[in-house]
Amino acid sequence: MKSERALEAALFSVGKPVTVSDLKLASGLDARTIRSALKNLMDEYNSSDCAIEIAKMGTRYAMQVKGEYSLPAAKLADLKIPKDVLKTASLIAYYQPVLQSKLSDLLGSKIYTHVRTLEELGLIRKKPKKNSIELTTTKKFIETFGIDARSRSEVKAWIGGELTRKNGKKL
Amino acid sequence: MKSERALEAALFSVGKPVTVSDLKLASGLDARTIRSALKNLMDEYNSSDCAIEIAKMGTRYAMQVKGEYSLPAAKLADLKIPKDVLKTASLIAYYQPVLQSKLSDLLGSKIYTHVRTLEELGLIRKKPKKNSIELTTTKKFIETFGIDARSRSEVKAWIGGELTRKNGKKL
Amino acid sequence: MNTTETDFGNVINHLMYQKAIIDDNEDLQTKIGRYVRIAEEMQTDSLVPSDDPFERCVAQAFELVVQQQFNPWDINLIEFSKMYLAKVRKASDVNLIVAGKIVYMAWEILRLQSDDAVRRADRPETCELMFEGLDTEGFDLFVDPFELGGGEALLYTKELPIKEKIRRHSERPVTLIDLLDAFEEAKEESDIRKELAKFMHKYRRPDFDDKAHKECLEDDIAAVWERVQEFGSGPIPMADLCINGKKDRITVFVSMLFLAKMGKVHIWQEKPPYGEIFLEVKVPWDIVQLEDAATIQDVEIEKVPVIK
Repeated sequence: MKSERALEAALFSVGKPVTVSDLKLASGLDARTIRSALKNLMDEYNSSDCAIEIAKMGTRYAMQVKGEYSLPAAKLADLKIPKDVLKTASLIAYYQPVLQSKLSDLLGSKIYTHVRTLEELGLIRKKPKKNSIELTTTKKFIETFGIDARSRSEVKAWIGGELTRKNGKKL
Repeated sequence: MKSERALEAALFSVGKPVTVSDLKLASGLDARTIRSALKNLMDEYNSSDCAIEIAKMGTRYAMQVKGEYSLPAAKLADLKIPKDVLKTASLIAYYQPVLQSKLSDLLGSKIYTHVRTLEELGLIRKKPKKNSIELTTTKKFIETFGIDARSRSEVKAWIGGELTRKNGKKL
Repeated sequence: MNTTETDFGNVINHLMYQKAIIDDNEDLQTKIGRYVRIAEEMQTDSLVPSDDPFERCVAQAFELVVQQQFNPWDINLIEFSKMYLAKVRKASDVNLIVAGKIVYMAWEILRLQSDDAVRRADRPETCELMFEGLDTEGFDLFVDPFELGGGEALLYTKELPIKEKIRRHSERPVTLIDLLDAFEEAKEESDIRKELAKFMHKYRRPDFDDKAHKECLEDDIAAVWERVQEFGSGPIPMADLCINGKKDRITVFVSMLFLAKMGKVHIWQEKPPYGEIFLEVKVPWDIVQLEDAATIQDVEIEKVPVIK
């Protein structure tokens, strides 16, 4: 098997930028062969008219879609946060501070798993309150969604505003 | 932008097997153009010596590593099915619909753990039958293993065909 | 004969026909005989009060499972839902209460099916227990011969025909648009839940505070108390208080619980969960008054000394 092909398969499957050491581990080839094969691969891909390129970023290499073809592709990929979890996140942002029990009335008991996921992702914060738990969004929530807000109340207002704008009516 | 390139970018980005309708949504191209471009792309990839292929499985298409290059790719990819579970999966595919108890007679009680793993991965379906459970493969089975089949019976026939091919005789 | 009777008649006729053509199988004969009896009993007492022949037939089939413990897997829920949806689409007017009850029963069957599946899935433990301490290698005495055919090669080959295909694992980051879309979906979902909750509240089953029910319950308690008094002092087995049938047993049992809550009797069971249930009058015999039975004391149930 040509070393270029082994590296091509490795770069394709890993799906993120990797170092020569990562590729060494995967292919069993030595660093010198890898560097030379990577150069050949980059020439081959980048000079052809295909939609994929091999890019070098610092010490890492990645197989990716060429800039001019990136638009149509993204729509089909799975969301990093599953849709159902996102629904729960959006309700927390809109109704915050909101009791977990109130959220469960709105969407059912599945929210408990979602809340755990969102907390693990650092997007929401839990605080014991009455006989339930109060949920609010975090700074990371603001960063993740690129929301123009500095506080929880601004997040809440901002979402309300966006929804009104999107639907052309008050919700 | 040539339609082949747009589809190439889409197939690369999405990772999972997709239908012509999915590609229509992502690319904005019409179904006829998509089908013809997919055919060209498959010819282009599959006849070249590169490590990647475009496979058709039933009504879905996916970009994936060619079988012969799976070794270097496997170390970096996130594979989920252990070898012995794969054996149980192939027996289910070949004998389906098959009773869990029959399978246990063939391979021993370890199959119960395998069956649970395969069910959790969505690769097989369980249905109570007599005093045991009947097992069949799912659509995800077809996609995960890149089998060009649209139904359980086609999967069964495909495995039979592969066995015949491998053993050079009719089984 | 009205529509309902005709429907049940059809079911019974079908069962009788089946019975007639399997005359050489005693087990099946008994089984079908039982089906016929149940169908006849159900003729007068169906859970779904519908005039529609289709709905009644579906309800009757479901009742066989839900109430009579028939095998839930004998019902093909997929076929049912297809037929039912087709009917609803055609219908100009749908009775939501009947539809709701039928869907509830279908759900109940689905639950029974899944319970059954879980129960059957327990088989490995049974197997392992059977062979505990034995070397089961090559131990195929109880194994049915299995026609291996061409697949036998799969047992010994190192190179399997299927391989997990390697594809890119791709996930895209969530955007604000995704979040807003998700909010709209979540809002719709919670609105539906709210509507459903309102509907369920409106058509919920009468609760135990219902006046008519309460009066009826008080009569039952009084009647059972009367029977208790006839026995005099000392422990009384619950079975001896029952006069006839299942319904009476339930009446006696429920009344006994109320009498215990009122502080009038002790109740206990000899060997839970299936042992005999006993009752003994707790208040001094001479001050036992019937009218007390209607006044439920405000005592927490946990504090009532019901177990002797």
